[in-house]
Amino acid sequence: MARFGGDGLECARGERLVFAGLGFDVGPGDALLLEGRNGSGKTSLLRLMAGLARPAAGRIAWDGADIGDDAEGHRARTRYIGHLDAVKPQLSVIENLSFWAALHGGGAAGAQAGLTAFGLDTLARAPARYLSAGQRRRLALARLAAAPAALWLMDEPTIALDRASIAALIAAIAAHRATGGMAVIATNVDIGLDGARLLSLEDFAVADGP
Amino acid sequence: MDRMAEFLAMGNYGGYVWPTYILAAVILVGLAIQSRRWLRNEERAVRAMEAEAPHRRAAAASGSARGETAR
Amino acid sequence: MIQRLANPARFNRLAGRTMPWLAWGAALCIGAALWLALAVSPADYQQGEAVRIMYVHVPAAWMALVAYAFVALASAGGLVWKHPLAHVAAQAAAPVGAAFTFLCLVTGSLWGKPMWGTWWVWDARLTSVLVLFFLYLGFIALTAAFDEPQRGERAAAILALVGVVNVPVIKFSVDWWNTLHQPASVMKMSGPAIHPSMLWPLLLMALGFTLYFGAVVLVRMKALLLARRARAMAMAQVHRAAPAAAEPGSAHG
Amino acid sequence: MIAALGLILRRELRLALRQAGESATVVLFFILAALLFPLGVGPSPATLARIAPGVLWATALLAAMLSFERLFQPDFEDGSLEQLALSPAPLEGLVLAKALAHWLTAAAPLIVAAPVLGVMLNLPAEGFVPLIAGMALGTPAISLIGAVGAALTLGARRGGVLLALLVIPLVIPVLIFGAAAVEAAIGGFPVRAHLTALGGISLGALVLGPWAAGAALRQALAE
Repeated sequence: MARFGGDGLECARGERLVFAGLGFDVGPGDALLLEGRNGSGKTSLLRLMAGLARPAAGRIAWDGADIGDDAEGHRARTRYIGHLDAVKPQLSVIENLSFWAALHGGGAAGAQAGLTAFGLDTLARAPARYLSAGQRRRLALARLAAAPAALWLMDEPTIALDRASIAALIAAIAAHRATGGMAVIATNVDIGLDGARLLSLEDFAVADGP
Repeated sequence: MDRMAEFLAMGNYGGYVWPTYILAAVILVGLAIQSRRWLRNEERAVRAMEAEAPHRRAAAASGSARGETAR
Repeated sequence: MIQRLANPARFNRLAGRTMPWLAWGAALCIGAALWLALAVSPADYQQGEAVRIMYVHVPAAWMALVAYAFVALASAGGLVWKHPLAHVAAQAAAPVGAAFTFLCLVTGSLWGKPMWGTWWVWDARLTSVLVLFFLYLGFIALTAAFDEPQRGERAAAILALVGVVNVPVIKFSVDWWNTLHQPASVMKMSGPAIHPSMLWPLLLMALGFTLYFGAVVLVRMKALLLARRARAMAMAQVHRAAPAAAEPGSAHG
Repeated sequence: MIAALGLILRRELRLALRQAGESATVVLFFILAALLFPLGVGPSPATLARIAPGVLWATALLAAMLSFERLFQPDFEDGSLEQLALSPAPLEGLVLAKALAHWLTAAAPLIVAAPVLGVMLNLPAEGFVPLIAGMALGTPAISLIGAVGAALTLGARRGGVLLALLVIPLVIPVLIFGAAAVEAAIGGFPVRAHLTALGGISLGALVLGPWAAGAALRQALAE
């Protein structure tokens, strides 16, 4: 399995450098926790890792090759869970999930696996309009299990989740890591992942930005 | 004296020729003045902020130089 | 040379040196052109003294197009080659271009009234300049429509590229539309062949306007760069104040 | 990649069907706007026939503009857009799928409604075929340029009015050739030149639109 790493990363928000000289390295089965105060750039770093934005300087590489060179390949091996759940109220739970599963090449079985992984089986037919925030969050997380990928990028995944759902998430991450998958999670809440490494963005903050 | 009056009359098209040149002057001079005043305001603003954070000015200057060239 | 300008400090020095030349050059050229246009050049046998409007109208129309090409080129420089000063140049030039376009439209109307009795003539060229004016307004409005200036600049740059590709199509379709509905009476706006005594004021005014454009754009670029610096310092202070509030080293910010 | 575009298109159409109101409002606006002209200009058949081509095209254009804001804004706000950006389909393909979905849900209904309005505006018989042919050839350009406008104003304050300011100057050629085609047919002149011009503009938009809108989406997502 490959290594996912970055070095000399700089991220600018408007004119201000949010962080500089940031490096990270994730191997198969690893979990990396990003933590730091608000505005330290956790979300920005995750979006750089997903390839949604390009770093102001520095490089992110998968197996040594810059992710920008093979954008489509990087998209295929990455699942990104942002702050927003990407759930369409007009569609039912299963319609939402099977769209994303099919889009990433997973079949109907994938969608079903996603539902069971996050306890949404009973809600399959329900229109997403009636879901609570926690249920919507679980539907977003179900995309991870519905269409497997090597790299999971998650931004504050535990927001609005109840205790049982957090346990389901931890189990899913453990299973993912067991198969050699990687996970990078931005969070300020200690979610008790054993053997997870910590990256504090404050070490790379640019204190006296221009 | 009548040469001036005749010049101003512009073959009785004065009502159209003079507004043209007056408008051109107003727009060009006005824009130039607005631009200079804007520049002077920004200069004053930056100077005020630098005065407010003097001890960081050195770092800021180096930081901004590094930030600028690095991009 | 372009890359060397990348550093704002160097740009400021260079701009500072060239600006006086541009400003005085513009003043001299426009002054001479005015004297030629109003006092020396003859009246037109058909239009009489009204032809003197041309000495402002035509150079303004020319500048409207040149400025838009400048904005599009600068936008391409910013988007394609990521030159840090390119978007600043485009932002500085757009309002100046819009001002020249407005001047061209109003003087066109001032010329239309004595010649054809109406304040607005749906002449092909004048209509195209009107559409160009809306392209300018779109650029300026899009820049100002975002909270974050960088975001507005890049979005407006894309619009400028889309716009510059469409300008010939618009020009062609408006010309075509004009010939389609050509009322017989409308005389072509350009008037008779340009007599040398009329050509000189025209060229001098155009040169004066171009030098003026250069000077004002440099001033506005310096102002934009300083505004960006002031904004960055203000934001830095906001974020620098934050850690002082939370006790140092605490993980949960 | 093509499969991904097909999936996205099918989802867009399913969403549009679930909110059928959207296409209905576009057609309703088209009818209402066209209705204003006889009330304003007067019912005399001669004047109506004279202005019908221009009125039909101008109001159809404004009606199509209503639904541009809905192209990307909902997906941008609920997070679907960044997920779509991370799907196998490139952003340019996403723009094509969205523009095609807009064409099917907004432009196609307009083409169906146009002849009915033509009758109401006393459009001469020879004008109907070039009207429909012209709209069929010209509306793709409107959808694509609208997609560019929608992508550029994503996340902007007061997007709606700004979108109109950006798009209208760019679709003027479509209006000119579209209306001219109908008028030429009424006057007994050949319309091939006008229709090929419309087709050419749409092909141009097919190339320019996805590139420009894709770049604009990339910027919006890089926040």
